[in-house]
Amino acid sequence: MSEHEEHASHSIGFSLLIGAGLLVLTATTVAAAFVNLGPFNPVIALLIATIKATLVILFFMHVKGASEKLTGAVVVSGFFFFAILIALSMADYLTRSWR
Amino acid sequence: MAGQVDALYIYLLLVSGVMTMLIFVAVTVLAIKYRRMPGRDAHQIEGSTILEITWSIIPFFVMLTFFIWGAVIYFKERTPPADSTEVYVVAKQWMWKIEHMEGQREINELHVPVGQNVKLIMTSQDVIHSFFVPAFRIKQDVLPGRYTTLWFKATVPGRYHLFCAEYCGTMHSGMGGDIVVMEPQDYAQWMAGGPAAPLQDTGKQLFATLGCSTCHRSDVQGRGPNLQGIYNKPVLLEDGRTVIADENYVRESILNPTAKIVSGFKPVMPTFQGIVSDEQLNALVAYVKSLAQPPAGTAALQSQPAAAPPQPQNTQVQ
Amino acid sequence: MSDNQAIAVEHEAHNPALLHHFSSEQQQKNAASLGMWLFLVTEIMFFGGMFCAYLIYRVQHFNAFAAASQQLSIKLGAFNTAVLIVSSVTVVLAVKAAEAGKRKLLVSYLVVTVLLGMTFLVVKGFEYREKFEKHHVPGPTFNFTDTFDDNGKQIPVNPKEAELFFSIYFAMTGMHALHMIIGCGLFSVLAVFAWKGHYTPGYYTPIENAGLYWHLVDIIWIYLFPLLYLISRHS
Amino acid sequence: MASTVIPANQAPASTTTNYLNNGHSLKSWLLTTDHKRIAVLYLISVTVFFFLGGFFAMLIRLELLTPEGDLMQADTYNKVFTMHGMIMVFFFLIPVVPAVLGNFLIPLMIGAKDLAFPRINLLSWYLYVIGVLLISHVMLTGGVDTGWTFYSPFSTEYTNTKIVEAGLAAFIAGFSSIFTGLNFIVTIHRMRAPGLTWNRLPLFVWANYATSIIMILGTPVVAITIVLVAVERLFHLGIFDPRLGGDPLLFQHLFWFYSHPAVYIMILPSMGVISELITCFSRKRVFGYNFVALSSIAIAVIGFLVWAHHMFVAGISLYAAMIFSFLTFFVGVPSAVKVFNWTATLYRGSISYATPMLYAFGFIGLFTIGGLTGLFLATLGIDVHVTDTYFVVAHFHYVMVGGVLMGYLGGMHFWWPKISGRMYPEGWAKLSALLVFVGFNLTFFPQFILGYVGMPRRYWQYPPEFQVLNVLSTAGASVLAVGYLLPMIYLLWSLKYGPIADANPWRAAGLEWQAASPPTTFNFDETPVVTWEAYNYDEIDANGHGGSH
Repeated sequence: MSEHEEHASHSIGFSLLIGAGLLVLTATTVAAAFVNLGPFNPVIALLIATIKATLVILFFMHVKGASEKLTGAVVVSGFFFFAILIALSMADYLTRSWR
Repeated sequence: MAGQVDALYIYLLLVSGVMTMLIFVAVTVLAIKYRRMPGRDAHQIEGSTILEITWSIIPFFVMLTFFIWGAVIYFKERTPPADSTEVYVVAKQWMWKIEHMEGQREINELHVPVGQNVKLIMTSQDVIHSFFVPAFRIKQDVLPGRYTTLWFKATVPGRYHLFCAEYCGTMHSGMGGDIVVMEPQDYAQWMAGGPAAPLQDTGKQLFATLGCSTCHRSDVQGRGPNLQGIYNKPVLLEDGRTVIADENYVRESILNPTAKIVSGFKPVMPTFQGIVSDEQLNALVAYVKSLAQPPAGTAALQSQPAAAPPQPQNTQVQ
Repeated sequence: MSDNQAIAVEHEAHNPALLHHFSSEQQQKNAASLGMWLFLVTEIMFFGGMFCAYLIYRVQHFNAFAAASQQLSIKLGAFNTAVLIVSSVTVVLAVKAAEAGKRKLLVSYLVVTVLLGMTFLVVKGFEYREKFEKHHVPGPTFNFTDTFDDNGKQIPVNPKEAELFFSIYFAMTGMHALHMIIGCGLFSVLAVFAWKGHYTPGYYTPIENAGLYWHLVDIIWIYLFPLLYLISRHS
Repeated sequence: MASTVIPANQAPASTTTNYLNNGHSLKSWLLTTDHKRIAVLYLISVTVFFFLGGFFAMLIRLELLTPEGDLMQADTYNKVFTMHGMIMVFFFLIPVVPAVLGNFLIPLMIGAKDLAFPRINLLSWYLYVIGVLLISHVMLTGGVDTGWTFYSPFSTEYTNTKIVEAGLAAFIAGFSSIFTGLNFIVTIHRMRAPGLTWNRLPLFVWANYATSIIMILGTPVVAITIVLVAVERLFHLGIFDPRLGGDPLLFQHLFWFYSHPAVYIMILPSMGVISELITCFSRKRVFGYNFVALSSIAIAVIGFLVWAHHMFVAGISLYAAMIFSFLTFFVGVPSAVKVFNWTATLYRGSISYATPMLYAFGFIGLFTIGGLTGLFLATLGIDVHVTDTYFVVAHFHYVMVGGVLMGYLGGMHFWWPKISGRMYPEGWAKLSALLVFVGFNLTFFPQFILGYVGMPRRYWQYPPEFQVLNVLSTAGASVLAVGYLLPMIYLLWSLKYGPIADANPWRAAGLEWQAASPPTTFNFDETPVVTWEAYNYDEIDANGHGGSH
């Protein structure tokens, strides 16, 4: 978020390109939902959502190219602890009673 | 079980007693020995990585023994032996309702014979309760909407406190009772005192009156799976998973039939949520479980006058 | 408070926006940015609790979730996703306009962003209204007996489980909509301030930080859309 | 060289402007953005709520004097222990050390003029006050009877008390806590004085940094959980409703995801205080600085992996219970490391028995017991028997009251000259430290036994065989009450009559002692430059004053 990073950041055209990419990915995820991929449907949906989120974080929120590693560390730690919440509660639910 | 818990407890007491004394003595001795005196300055020490590693790793391995021993006991506590007598427990604000397999019912009292493994299959009608018998060192929360289980073997006759240990509202502290442990002959006498039909018979009647038996047939595969002997066996589901048909699975299949559909069947069964009470559910579950032992089960069936033509054993369980 | 004023006056010469307890503009900007990112982490955890609940229930009640999910309108959901993505682009453009000191451009991008946000909310409102009409709002009036598969056969999911799905649906989208409303309010205020010329190429931290907030709200929707609308649509 | 060092022993004349006499109007306090004034506002408000919570504690102990429920109705008793828990947890223990001592000291310790966001700091206090007003409103209009844990479905479906309002109070207090944590992290990252590198930071700052991480990551989860409970009551969104197939255990997972780490929010800052006290009163560098500093972070991070040890009998899977039990023992390691390092710091020191040091000794003792009994609870086989009994009650009081309050009171005495510019009366202070220690052990040690013999917690009446231990506990509670009232009285007294304190009465290390007592509004006339390591007591004692010259 520091200044030189701002200047090094992307042109308006690049931002529009990312925006267009996000729209295409949205269309893709809708289309993919109607194709029977078995257990891979939710995987594809989440994968596309994660790609979109990553694009937004890296290029719209300027984490890529940020002079500071700290911003990245903060973002990663946020998702890391969220993952802990999910993983350890699933550790309970997925091993319950029906073995 | 109580003895094992106590042994572990004593072990923990000893270890932590030693630790506590170590710290207390060290602090006291150091505080006195190095008390401030004129002309004596502190001697700076930066620290010692070797010491740090030592006093990280040794306690950790000591704690590992706690973990392993504790986990072993816990595993035993949570795994009822196969030969257990089963008792259904329904908790509600603020009482414990007990149903024996023989059909005996009691409230806030549980009579058990000495030396017999007893498995409790518990559910709650309202909030979370907890079945706690301090003398047996056991405790298990009792939840609405599902079964939790607990088992014990009483070794000495007598009356023991039963407490509710999970806060459940106004009379939480009054939601207690007694576990009455009796000599087998006294127990048999007590058991003979009541009228009551066996629980699975009640379940069997329900099975017929609710129409379960039209689809869950015992002779052939009907629209629902044949329930003969399914209890505690793995069931292949439509989505490829395999589950064990335990009490919770049977219960869920009655209340939420579409949640786990047995491979090869259609999700056609309606829910019985709101139609059957917790007690009726217990009876149905007991009945389905009784089908697991064909000889006794079939014998009971044959002696039953058939009200509707083919009405034997089946419950839903998709 | 004399000290306070003295120091404030001393800094007045440099930049009116520099607060007294910071030693430089860079320090102040970095502090604000870090603060905002930490706040976004709290938002991740805030929604994280609901995502966790969603995931657990989806695993436990998959059939009912799939059936209930098919009652949502993919068209409206996808449209709203697109609206939010476009609004994120306009936020990026707003930040760039602020950086370049183009006041009018900045104001117009901010206004467009607010309008897009409101479009999202209006569409969401229509979706909610449909839920009310179809009695898909959890509570005593909830009704889910009229679900049919492609062959017109009734899908016998337990209505209670479907109600659970709609509980999660309303909790998540409602909380998201609340964040959208806050964001719209925030950007409206910023638009007024921008119009008054509060922001210069040397100082536009509020725009940047509000933008970060907006992007995060967008990201949350990016996940909500497939998770809520696109469960097992192919069958 | 640091040009701003104020030599120790040079008492500022009482006429100089400091943060306390810089403006006397109510407005100058209520609209202040000065971290020190906000700390004082917090000090006043948490003290009031501590004694209110303590009053409820006394009511509980009085009711439990006899086995019968005779002093009050069952419902009243349930509301009393709920209010005791809620007030003590959300409105005392969580804010007490960070918001009072942390707020006051962190900018001073890192050589900053204020926290990074002074207005957000004030907002935090106002949020706390709104929470306080809400919970007071709840108290006066009927109360809540769920226990501070709000377990569903009792809280969502069955009780008819003011859950939504009480939840809102906790929610708002939670945001106060989030903003405090956010402010601390940004301040510690961005506002350190030149030369004050991470490995020169006082351990109190490290501890508050670790605390802030938990505040930021954990609090939002409990916030959303409370919201979900509220919408379940208000709009029938049945997220936890078992009738819809919802899972009451999910509530417990989400609740403890925050509320277990919250225990470390409480204890970590007090641990930081103890590190400061032990070093100062033994005139020693802390033994193993890096290990003590990093153990705080380790506790904060590992603290997020262990929450379901509150749920071993709740109906979670056998395997999950084992995972959580195993992980729980990992928290034991950094906690033990801290205790060992403090003890080792005493070795070859020059130990004074000033009041703060007595509290530090008390802390080590009580925390050792509290921590070790925590291992009992982490051990699956034991936990099944003692969870939800008085054993648990005793354990967490040893950590939260024995630990947190000992640290807080020790720190309060240590920094009282800095905060107020006055010294407290040493004799009275020593007496009260002794009373607290004795009273505390008398109150809570019997509860361990009570728990093991089977008395469940939250019981309004109990079988008569438990009475003796309960009487002992109540007797201890009255000693403890005196021990807590005394400091309030003599500290207030010292505001007017205490001897005037100079800038550094303890000849302590740390930048806060280089500011005047009490500090001026902007702490330092010029930003200090740090050229020395933390706890350089050898240099201080050699030179006769703080700083490195």
